Amino acid sequence: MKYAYYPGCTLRASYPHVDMSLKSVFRVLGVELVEIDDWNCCGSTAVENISEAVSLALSARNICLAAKISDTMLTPCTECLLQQRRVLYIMEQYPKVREKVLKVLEKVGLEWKPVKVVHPLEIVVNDIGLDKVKEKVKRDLSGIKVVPYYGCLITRPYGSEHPLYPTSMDELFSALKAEVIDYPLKTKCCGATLTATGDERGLSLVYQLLKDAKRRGGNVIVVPCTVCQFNLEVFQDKISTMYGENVSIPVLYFTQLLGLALGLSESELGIDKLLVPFSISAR
Amino acid sequence: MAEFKPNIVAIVCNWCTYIAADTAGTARIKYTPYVKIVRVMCSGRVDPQMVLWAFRNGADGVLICGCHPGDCHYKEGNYKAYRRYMLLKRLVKQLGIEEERLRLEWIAASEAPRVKEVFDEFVEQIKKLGPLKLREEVIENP
Amino acid sequence: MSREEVRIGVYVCHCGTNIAGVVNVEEVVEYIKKIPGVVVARHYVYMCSEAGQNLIKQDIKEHKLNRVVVASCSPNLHENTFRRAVAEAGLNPYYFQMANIREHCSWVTEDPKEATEKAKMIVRAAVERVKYHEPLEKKKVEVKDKILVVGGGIAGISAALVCANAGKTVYLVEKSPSIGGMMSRLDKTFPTLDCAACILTPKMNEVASHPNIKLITYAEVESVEGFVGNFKVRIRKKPRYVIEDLCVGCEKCVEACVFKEPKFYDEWSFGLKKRKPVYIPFPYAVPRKAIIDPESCLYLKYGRCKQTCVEACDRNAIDFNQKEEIIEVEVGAIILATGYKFIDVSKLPQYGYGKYPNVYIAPEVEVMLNASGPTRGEIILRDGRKPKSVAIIHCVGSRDENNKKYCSRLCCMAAIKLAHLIKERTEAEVYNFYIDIRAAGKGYEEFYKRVASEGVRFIRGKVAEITDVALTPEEEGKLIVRVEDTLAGVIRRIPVDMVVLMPALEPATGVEEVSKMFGVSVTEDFWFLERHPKLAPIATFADGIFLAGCCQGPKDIPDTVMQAEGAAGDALALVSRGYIELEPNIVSIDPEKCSGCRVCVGMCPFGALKYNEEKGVTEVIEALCKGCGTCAAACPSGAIQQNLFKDKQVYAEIAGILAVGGE
Amino acid sequence: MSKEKPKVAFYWCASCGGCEEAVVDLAEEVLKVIELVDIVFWPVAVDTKREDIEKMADGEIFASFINGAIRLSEQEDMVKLLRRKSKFIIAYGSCSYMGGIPALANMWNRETIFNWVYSESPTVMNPDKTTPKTKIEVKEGELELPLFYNTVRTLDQVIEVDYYVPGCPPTPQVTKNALLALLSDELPPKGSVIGALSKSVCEECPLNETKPDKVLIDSFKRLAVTKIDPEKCLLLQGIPCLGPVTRGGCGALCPNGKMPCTGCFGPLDGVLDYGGKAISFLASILDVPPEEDAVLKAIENLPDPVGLVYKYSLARSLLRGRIIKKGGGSE
Repeated sequence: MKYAYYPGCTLRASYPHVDMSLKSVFRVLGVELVEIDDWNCCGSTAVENISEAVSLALSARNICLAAKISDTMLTPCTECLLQQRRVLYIMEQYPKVREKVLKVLEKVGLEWKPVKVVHPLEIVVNDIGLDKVKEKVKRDLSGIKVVPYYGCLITRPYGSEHPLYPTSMDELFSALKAEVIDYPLKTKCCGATLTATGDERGLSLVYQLLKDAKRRGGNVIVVPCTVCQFNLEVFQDKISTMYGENVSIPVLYFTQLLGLALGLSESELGIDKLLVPFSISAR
Repeated sequence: MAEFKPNIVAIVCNWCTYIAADTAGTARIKYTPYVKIVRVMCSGRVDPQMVLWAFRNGADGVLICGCHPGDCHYKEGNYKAYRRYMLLKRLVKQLGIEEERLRLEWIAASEAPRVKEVFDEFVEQIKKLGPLKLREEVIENP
Repeated sequence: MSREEVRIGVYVCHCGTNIAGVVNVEEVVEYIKKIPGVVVARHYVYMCSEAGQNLIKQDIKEHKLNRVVVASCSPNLHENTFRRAVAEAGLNPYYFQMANIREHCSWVTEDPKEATEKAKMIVRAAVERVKYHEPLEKKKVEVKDKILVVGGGIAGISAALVCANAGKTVYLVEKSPSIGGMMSRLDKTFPTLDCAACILTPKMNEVASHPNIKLITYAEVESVEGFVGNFKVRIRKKPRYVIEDLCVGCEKCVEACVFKEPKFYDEWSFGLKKRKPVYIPFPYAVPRKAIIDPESCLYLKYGRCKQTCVEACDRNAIDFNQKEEIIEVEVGAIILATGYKFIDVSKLPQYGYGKYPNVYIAPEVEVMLNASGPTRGEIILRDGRKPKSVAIIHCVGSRDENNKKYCSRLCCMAAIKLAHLIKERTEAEVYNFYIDIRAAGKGYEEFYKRVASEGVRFIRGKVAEITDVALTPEEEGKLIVRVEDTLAGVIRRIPVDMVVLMPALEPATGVEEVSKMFGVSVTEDFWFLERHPKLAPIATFADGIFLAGCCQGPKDIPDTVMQAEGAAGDALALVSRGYIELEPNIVSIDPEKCSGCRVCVGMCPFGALKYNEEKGVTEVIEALCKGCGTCAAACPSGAIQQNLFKDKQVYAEIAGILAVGGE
Repeated sequence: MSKEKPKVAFYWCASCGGCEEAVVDLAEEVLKVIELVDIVFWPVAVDTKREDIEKMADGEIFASFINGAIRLSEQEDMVKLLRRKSKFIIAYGSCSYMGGIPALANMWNRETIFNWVYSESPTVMNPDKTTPKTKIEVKEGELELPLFYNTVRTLDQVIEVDYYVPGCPPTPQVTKNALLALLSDELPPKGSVIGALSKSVCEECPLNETKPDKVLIDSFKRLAVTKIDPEKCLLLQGIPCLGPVTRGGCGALCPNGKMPCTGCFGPLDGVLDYGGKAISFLASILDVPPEEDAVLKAIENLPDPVGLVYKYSLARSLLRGRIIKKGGGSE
């Protein structure tokens, strides 16, 4: 299996350790990742407010470049993922916008060629399949109480699972013998960019998530989304003091925990880089 | 040149498509005026001669509509229709009539919206192909 | 064909503005006048009216018409009306052809010019066709004066009783071990709040004791053959392992069962209570006979058991060797009353059914409220508490783009009834969450008002989710209903002890097989399709098969009973007549042309074609011919012709409908 | 030759000559015929000229037996003349009746036929690309040559025809029946097929009795590679025998020779389009699942439906031939 790999700024800049875990896990699972040459911003940023065509064209360009490598593109950052899927949708549904974007692409000498954009979780669950994954397990995760948290970006609107009640991570980690907690808040808001301004409303959302995760006895939250990982991880101290209640709980990108099951070391998976430390030996 | 208005006949089963077309009417679903319905009791009554006759009489396209497989009011008339249709298509194609001008569709009594869907879509297809010109090309060109 | 000169009268109907509003009827008439053979062509505001019909009759006399074409609505509506009119004027009714310029033209065409052109062609086709029409006689067929009712809910029961009281033999087939259906689970019924059992049980017992009703429970229809008036039905009766004639329903066997405690899923109570392998479905079941479930009975499953039940039964009613039996009946009419079921709400995770023990579906609560239910009519949560606050959620899966788009119709009133009963028995705070309250029915609005005035709360808004995640101390340990109160324009979180979901209705399991078996069409939601939404809401397109109750669409009890008794009326009208006239569209074989090649014989699934050895030709058994015409299409020598669909007639129609412009 | 004897003419258009043979095949019966009639025109056997006909009064000829289809202007010309001079015109043989084998040329038009015959065909050497012309200069002056029409037509598509005698060629029996029918006191209704049966070939076919109740098969087979059971109906063995859809009267010659009927006698009275009907009944007897693959498998050995069902009747068919859009060439 060969995928065109699009890290995006997040995995390159703020979450290199997720990038590490991803590469190591897929190495073990025998998935080849070829990074897209000269990839650029996905456009899901301020640029949209300046020119929609450009913001779409940015992702369109990445997609065209990806097409040179494979017919499937791997995007771990859910922000980018959403933007790319949006572009694919718009290019198909809105001929007028399509024309604009094609013009932009023409300027950089690219021909529009859509590819399938997938999230690593979809590769693990759908393309590889749990049975294959199980074969590769070195140590099971029994004793770990996993709280799977999906957020909104991979579930809505282009998600492949139930928009309110996805279960792929539940199934994945049950397969790895972890104790998976039925987490009713699995698709609730993580505060997104509200937290960036330190706004109390944003933090209260994170607080609810962390609190309930602990209340249900979870000892690790796994996420498929770096935005969620950021929000859930970064503000734990602040929230604990704000609400006078210890809400600290490690937050792992799902490949990091999966990696452990596959026998990879914590450093290979960048787990040592987490703000809230997690160690499998301490199960 | 005047807009091409296809002349199309749909030979339909009394128990499914004819009812669906009635329901489409009751529901005021608007669709193409170019497909005109001829009713038979069962798509199994459709004799390839009828289709050839329609082409001879200026049809630019012919639709045959019956009940979905397994739903035939007479058990398996629609299967007979299907087998004849498959062989007839081969003959018609050989005679220089594009296969797309002859189509068989299953439309259940409950599928009123499909009547519009199928009829409109068929008309579009025939418009793409243009007039059949059987008379000009063969009969009046000895 | 050597025939007398054809003189055709053509009548274009305005149907008020339904046709004339779009189609230029004058223009059509002018066009038709020019067609050879047309003697008179008129347009009139309502052809189906008395006056319209008289118009035809006069012309037939004055202008010596021998053919008539009426261009109006679908033949499915008025073909017979006009055939009768033609016949009354002394012409053979089959010298008539109808052109459908309403359903197939004026109602479906945007542009009046196009509509008019299309109408011309449709009428022209009918004119060309009618020229080749021939006089025909309807065939009379004797009708069996027995009636089959499928489904023993309130619909089936009501229909069966009416038919039986009219003196006809009725076979009532019920899938489960007792009749009574959904209604047997209810405690009270809206809007009058009279006791469901009190009004249902008498009817159930009447069914059981009625001399004209053959009640066949725990059975399913296996196959249906024949046609209107003469259906041959095979019914498969599953073994009950209890001889019904011997069992008196004393329940000694139930007490004696080696399972001291009931521990198996009980169908009647939706699993709220448990039952033993040997059981009586519910206290007022009819027939009130024990039944043994082969899935849970040790002896039937493993062949090893002390069989204490057998000893306990002093009437030796238990018979483990009972086999399923096939019952064959012949009936003239069939009434389908197969009912409905509730959608599986666990597929809608946001409501938390199956996740939170205190989320219930309405039928469970109905059973709970039922005096013969597991809690003897008390509302007691799974954790044993009495709820202090209850949320009732409307439209769970109904009026929902992602589930059932339709309104399930009875939930609003049922919810209001439940609200009343729950409040009455628990004094809990009761909330209704609704999109709209649909209280269209006699005394319904009044009932709604009354319950509202009793202090039941009504909050307009579709519930987003049920969660147990508490944000405030008072939410702790409760179920929180998150909803947008669209009247107050605020998002609310309402903590309650108990949630009741009103699930959407859907057709009963196996409806697809049933529809195939009986040849009844279904809607896209699989409700059985009536012949006409307004004018024939009971009949189906399969002659002799009628619909009663929810199998045709969601209905409450009054509507169900109304339709059931209507269906009984239709069925009785059919069987009482003693005979029916079949459309004469059967085939005939011209022995002068038939060479006995026997290609046709294999075409007929009804065995209506037989090769006559000594004559060397194939012959038609008219009684068996259903008139599909498949053999006519296959006959290599054109020796087979189908009445009403002779080659000449169909060719003429095709040529007519294709003729471009005024050609 | 006594004048009372009715005058009879034979003429030959686009055909193989088999029909002429058929007349000769009457053998000594021919003499009987000659006793009954006076043959005034028969280019193939008697030396008479066009002028002789032209000299005759209109309607002087009792009956003209015309075989062959109409391919050339000269043929049209000649039959129109005969029409004028004759009381009855009899389309004799499948070609004049239905177009016959020559009408298969209607799968192409003049342009494509000439291209093939005068240049494309591998056996042709035609450097200066000569093709038939309607005028030619010779030293005696300009000669006019017949025009090669775009399509082949049946006789009744050119002139009014009174009766039809089917067959490729008509058997002696059929020819004799036809003659007797004509000379009998009450004539058959105008436009009818004479000399043959009103029932299909199966009527006369000895194998018809070998059929079971239902005639159903699972697929069609190619004659060339199929072992035939001579005692069993060919149709049942998957051989596309057209007996059921073809007019009888030939005595089931082909099936008797263990060969499938190919339909030279044409359709029965109740049938509008021979090929269409043939397609209908052939497909009808297939007892295979109504899935695309299954049906395609069952009919894979019928690659050339036109050649099968319109072998003799393409010109008389509803579509007459293949629609060749401008610039359309041969397949």
